[in-house]
Amino acid sequence: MGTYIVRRLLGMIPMLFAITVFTFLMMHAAPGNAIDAMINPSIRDIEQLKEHLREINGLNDPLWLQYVHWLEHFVVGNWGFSFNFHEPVIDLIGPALANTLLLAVVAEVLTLLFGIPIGLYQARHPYSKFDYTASTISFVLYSVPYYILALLLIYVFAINLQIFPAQGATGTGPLAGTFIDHLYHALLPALSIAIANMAVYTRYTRGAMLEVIRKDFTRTAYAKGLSEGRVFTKHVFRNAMIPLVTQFGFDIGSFAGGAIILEGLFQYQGMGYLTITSVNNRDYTVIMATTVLFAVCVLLGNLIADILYAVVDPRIRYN
Amino acid sequence: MSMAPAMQQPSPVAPEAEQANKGRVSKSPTRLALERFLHNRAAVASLIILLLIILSAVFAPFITHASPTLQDLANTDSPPSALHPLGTDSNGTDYFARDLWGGRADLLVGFLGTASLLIISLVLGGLAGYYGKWVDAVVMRLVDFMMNFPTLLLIIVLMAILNTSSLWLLILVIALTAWPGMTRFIRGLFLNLREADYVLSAKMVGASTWRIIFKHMVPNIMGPLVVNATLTMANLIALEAALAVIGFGVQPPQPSWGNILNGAQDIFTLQFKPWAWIPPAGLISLTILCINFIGDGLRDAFDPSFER
Amino acid sequence: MTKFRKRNLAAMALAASLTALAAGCGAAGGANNTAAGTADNTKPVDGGTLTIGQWQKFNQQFIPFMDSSLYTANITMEAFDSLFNIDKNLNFVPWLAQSYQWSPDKKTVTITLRSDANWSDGQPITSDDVLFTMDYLASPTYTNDLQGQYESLVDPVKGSDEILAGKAKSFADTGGFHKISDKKFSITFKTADAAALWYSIATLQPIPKHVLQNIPMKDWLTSDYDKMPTVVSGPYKFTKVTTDSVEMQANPNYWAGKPHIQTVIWKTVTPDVAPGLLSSGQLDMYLNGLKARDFQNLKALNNVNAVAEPEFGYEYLGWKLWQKELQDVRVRQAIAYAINRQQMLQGIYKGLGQILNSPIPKGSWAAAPDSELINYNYDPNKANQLLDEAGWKKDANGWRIDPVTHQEAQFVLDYPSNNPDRASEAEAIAQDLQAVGLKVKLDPPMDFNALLKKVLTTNDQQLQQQMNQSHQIYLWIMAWGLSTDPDPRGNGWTYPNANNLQDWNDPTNEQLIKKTYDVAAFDQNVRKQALIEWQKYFNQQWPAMILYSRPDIVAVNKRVHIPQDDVLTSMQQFGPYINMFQWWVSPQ
Amino acid sequence: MAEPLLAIQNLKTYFISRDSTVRAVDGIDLEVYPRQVVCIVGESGCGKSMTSLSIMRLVPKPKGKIVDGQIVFQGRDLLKLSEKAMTDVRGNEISMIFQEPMTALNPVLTIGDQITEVLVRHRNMNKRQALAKAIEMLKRVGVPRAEQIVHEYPHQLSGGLRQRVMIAMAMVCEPKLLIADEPTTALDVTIQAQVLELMRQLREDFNTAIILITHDLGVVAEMADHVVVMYAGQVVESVNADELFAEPLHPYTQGLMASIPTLDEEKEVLYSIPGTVPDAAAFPEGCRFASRCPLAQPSCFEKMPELREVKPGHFVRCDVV
Repeated sequence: MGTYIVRRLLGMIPMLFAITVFTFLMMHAAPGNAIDAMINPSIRDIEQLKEHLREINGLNDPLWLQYVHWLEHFVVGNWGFSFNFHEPVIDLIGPALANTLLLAVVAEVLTLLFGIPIGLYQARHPYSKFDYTASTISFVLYSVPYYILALLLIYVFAINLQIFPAQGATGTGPLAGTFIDHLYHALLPALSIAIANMAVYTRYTRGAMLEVIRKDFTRTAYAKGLSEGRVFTKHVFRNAMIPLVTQFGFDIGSFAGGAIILEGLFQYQGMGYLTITSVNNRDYTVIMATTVLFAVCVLLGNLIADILYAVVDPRIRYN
Repeated sequence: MSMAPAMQQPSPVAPEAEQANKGRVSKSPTRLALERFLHNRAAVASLIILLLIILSAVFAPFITHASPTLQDLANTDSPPSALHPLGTDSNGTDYFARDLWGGRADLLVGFLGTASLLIISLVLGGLAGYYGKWVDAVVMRLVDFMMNFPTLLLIIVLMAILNTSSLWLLILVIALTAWPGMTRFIRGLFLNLREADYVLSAKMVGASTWRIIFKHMVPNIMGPLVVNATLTMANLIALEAALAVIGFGVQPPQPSWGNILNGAQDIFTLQFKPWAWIPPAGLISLTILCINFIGDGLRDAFDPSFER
Repeated sequence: MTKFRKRNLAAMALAASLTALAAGCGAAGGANNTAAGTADNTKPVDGGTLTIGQWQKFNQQFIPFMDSSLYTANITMEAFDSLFNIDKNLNFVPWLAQSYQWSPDKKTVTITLRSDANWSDGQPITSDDVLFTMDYLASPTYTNDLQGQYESLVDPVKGSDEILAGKAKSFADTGGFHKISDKKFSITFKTADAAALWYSIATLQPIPKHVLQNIPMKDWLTSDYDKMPTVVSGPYKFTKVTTDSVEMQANPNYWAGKPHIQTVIWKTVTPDVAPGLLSSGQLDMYLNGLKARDFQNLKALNNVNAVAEPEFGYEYLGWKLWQKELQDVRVRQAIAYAINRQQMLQGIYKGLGQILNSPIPKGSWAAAPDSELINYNYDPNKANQLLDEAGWKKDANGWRIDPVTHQEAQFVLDYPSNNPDRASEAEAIAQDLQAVGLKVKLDPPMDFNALLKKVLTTNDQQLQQQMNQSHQIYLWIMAWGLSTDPDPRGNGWTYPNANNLQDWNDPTNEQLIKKTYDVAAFDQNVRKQALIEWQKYFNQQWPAMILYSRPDIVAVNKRVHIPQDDVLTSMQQFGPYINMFQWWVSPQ
Repeated sequence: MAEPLLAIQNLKTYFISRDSTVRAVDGIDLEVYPRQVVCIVGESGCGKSMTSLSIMRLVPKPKGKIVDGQIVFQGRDLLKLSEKAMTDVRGNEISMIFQEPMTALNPVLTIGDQITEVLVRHRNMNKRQALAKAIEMLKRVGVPRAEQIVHEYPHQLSGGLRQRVMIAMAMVCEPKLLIADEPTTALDVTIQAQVLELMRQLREDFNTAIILITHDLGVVAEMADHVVVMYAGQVVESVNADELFAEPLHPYTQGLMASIPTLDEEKEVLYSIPGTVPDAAAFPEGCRFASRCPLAQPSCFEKMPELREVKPGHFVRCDVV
């Protein structure tokens, strides 16, 4: 297992390399040079200042060298300086990443907490009234884009009932900035993602369970005299989890995409929001960093999916 | 293993085709699928609703005389009235007209985006699946690479860099970033077909690669391809709207459902002007729901053994 | 937009704005109400919390002038007092400086600091702190390493060039600064200039030398003090900083008395949701960004006072005066008559805001009275007439022929992205100009930096070439936020000037401007008259299409009590003109 | 003879859906005595597997349903037991092994896990005791390296070993009755023989009665005490093994016998019964074999023959013989 993980981790390196090169080139091709954007044109000796800044930022070096320098700095955590926020990029990323992670975890917990049990219940009582209702609802929820769900949730919970905040990652008052406060603010956006994701999970769970229920070993388990509950939890679910963990790993990666829209919509100060703000301000150092981090998320998601896959399926583990 | 029969039967294609033409007695698989599809009530209803939505977008100028872009500062933010059934936005532009015309942008992104994506995927996936070996390896590395890139982020950054409001460019960018999933899917289908007897026999008679791919292989993956393309279309429409909601999709004044929503996200609009945001939100959701139902219906029709 | 304000700030003294307006109009609710909030005669109550929402995130750079964001400045303003403050009549009044005195040659000003002004740690605020701050702003490190934007605050002081060039270290060595005692010093300017003090040293916020001298200046960016200044001169000190909020507590040692409100919280909140938070009481106040179309809804909230005042600044339609077509004043005036500004204000800003016919907003003491100016009311007939006179004939399609190119005139209009109001304005201008036969093409909106770069394009030669090749007449929409002092140089109306985007090069104009700051102008009445003369010339020449002051909407919870003299609108101006230490909140 | 261990009377198991009713098992009678090996023989789809699943009450839900009959096991009607009581019977008093050892074992659980859970369930053993017992049982069924294998997963074992594991799992509670549904079909011939030998051995050791379901008459000949031949959901012939081979009476049985390939007779073409099994959703009125029967009379198509005792202990469902 250990060597398996190490091997997979090493396998990520070329991909990371390709992604950073691509991102670097993309940012380089972008119009509007960061230095022009940041300088007050009324400064005296402006050309000299520009030259100085080009020099200290290494913009006079050949492209490949600039990349190498960037990579060196990136690896040691020197992610550059945000021209828009006037702060080191890494200081911006830290809290944003924490917020996004919280959002992701809350969303995933909600998803799994409701999505899987509903799917399980459907699989235990297939073709029942509940099953049909749940299937239809989850099909609809799966089709309605999550940002529209988010608008509806804002409309209901933030505007009309006023029990959740409509935006932001933290609030005001004595609890401001505490974990509870963060959680409270993460709930509504998390719920928007979770509802759509739940639909995916119920469909997946139900499908996977029904498929496993038809398997011979399930019959064997019954034949051994195990109770239905035990058969479901120990035999069926363990096997149905195999496709589910793949989806779970996929979630980690795809969360990055969802986060951009939702954080934009909720003005939730996470990685997505930071990215949008930076794109709007052509703050390339920040975009570089967030892009690479999002890509790392996808890679890690795949890795986690593979590891979990190996954990739940011994056939993979021993091959 | 299938060499010998191929030799004995030099032209296995022609009789097949002939049979298909003559054989009206036994129904063709496509026709069977169509019949099964027509029996799926949800799918047919969805198809009708979707057609209505498409028609209302295409014939928007005949449904309303109001312009979807004309600014009228004398009439901004007005509530619904006889003249403006859904009121006007903060430019004084008629919401109803924007909702109708807005469908054009979204549906275009859906259709053209899917079409261009299909072309890219058919070429790349087809080559990879057909040739295998190093071609496959190269294409799959490319797919892996693109898959590891958060598509949405890539589109946002590209759109920002290009600083454009061109719908065509948006479609192109979407197609150029969203192809890996479809390519992988098509490659899988081709990989399975590669060893099929009729493909091998076509190779034996010296058919060109493109002929084999488009004449022999593509028709045989039509079913899954159509299903997948349908679902892709739904995804692309959702994607455009998502981009527009945060200001990166179709740019105003050109209307799209997403950018109408973008202009209606503040609390007062949500609270006091449901006519501003419920129609575009509803149209996006309904369109996607319908397409998904149709996709579902198509899947059941093409693959009756598939059980939901 | 903010970028421009910054630049503007850099060029000019920073100051206040609309005291006069707020006092004068009392628009919000009569004599008993101030601009917003509640004014009454009940006794102030100490304690409580005030939560203020701001649109954009502040940057965690709290040493004054380290950061150019207005949203940061709004916060640091409560922690660092400046030498001068603004009274309700828009005059500069001594603040940390107790008094000032000009030398006979008007080049040197002697300033005495308040004897009771101390840092929050008990150390006195001294002449050394002022010098330390001036040297910091003048140093090459400030410009190069800290990427500071405010070096022009010390620019008019004698020796600033030598320091920037590295030839001198301190104004004390260049003759720019002379320490008389711990609480008294004199500053010598390069020239006698009636505006120099106001656009430079007056708004200087001294920083504590005894704290910062131990940290190499280039490391200030990452220093703890910068992230959360603990030793302050103003009414509030920083107590907690998170990514999107700042908590401040009253400074008990504040020289003007302990502030009534104990805690002030600054919170980043987007305008989309601010109304909800205001109505639920989670926000007491919101600055900037509230939409005009929400004004009535805001007013309808029963716990909130909302006021809309014209901002101290203006939106304008710019053009390049080197373009032959625009060198004809009749064409410029025709454009002025052709554009329906009244309807733009009505449609986009719900009738709030104020039309301007000169670049000095009406709230300023220096504003020329309407009677002295041409009022460019919407009048398409007059516009047509002027264009006809200028030789712009209409062709068969109704489009006017550009007399320079002899083709259909083709205007191209640029405007900044990310603001739907700009797009509406661009569209409205295009429609209005087309109505008088001038064809307008709208470029896709571009982000502000790209637009600025395009307008600035290297000495305009490149742009000139582009325009000549494509036979286009170039227009753009931008906005200026103004400083209190009406010096025309600050907005780039002189030549050459980096901010003179329209390249207005007119000797008469230069002469008129010179009169507004020469030695005679040290007399305020003389200066006012000179400014009015300049405005009349501007108004007639119309080197740029001044549109209007947009409305600034501020919403304040009714439990907040704000003295009548205080100003709430136009918070985008930098400077301690809001005396928050005098506010108080009703206990809940 | 003594009391039958298991007595099935008139068992009917149908698959009911909206459009059709499939009569998979349609009135079966069957008796199994202690230590007896009863073989159920028939073509695939004749209802033999469904009979065995009915005994275990494991007919696939929700469509499959036991609509009529009695399954009396040691004096109790299994069909009347609560689900809970039934689980005490399964794997304990009656256990079952399946055709496909490849798929009948859970791929994500270790062998030990899968065996011990039976003991934990029925014998109240703790994990450690159960594991020891499992290892002992594995050794008993001839699994080498039993101590290691309990920690391994099914995919690491060969087919033959897996079937031994299945048998160990089924026998670990020493059931009274073992139902083996084509236990050797998926195995190659040498392994088949070993497995059959093992089952015989186990019957000796544990006094277990066996219901052996097979379509392979060779296996029947090897193992059976009593044979039940099924066709289209019904018993068509029931007799002890020796007599069956000596004198098969039902035309269908005869057909089956004729289609066994034998080495000593050099037949040119292998015999096969003409025609196909009728659709279980629409059985004909009369004898279900009539359409394929060489001896069929017109009356055969009209009236369903009863299962009648032609000779003592020899039951046949045919009016012609």
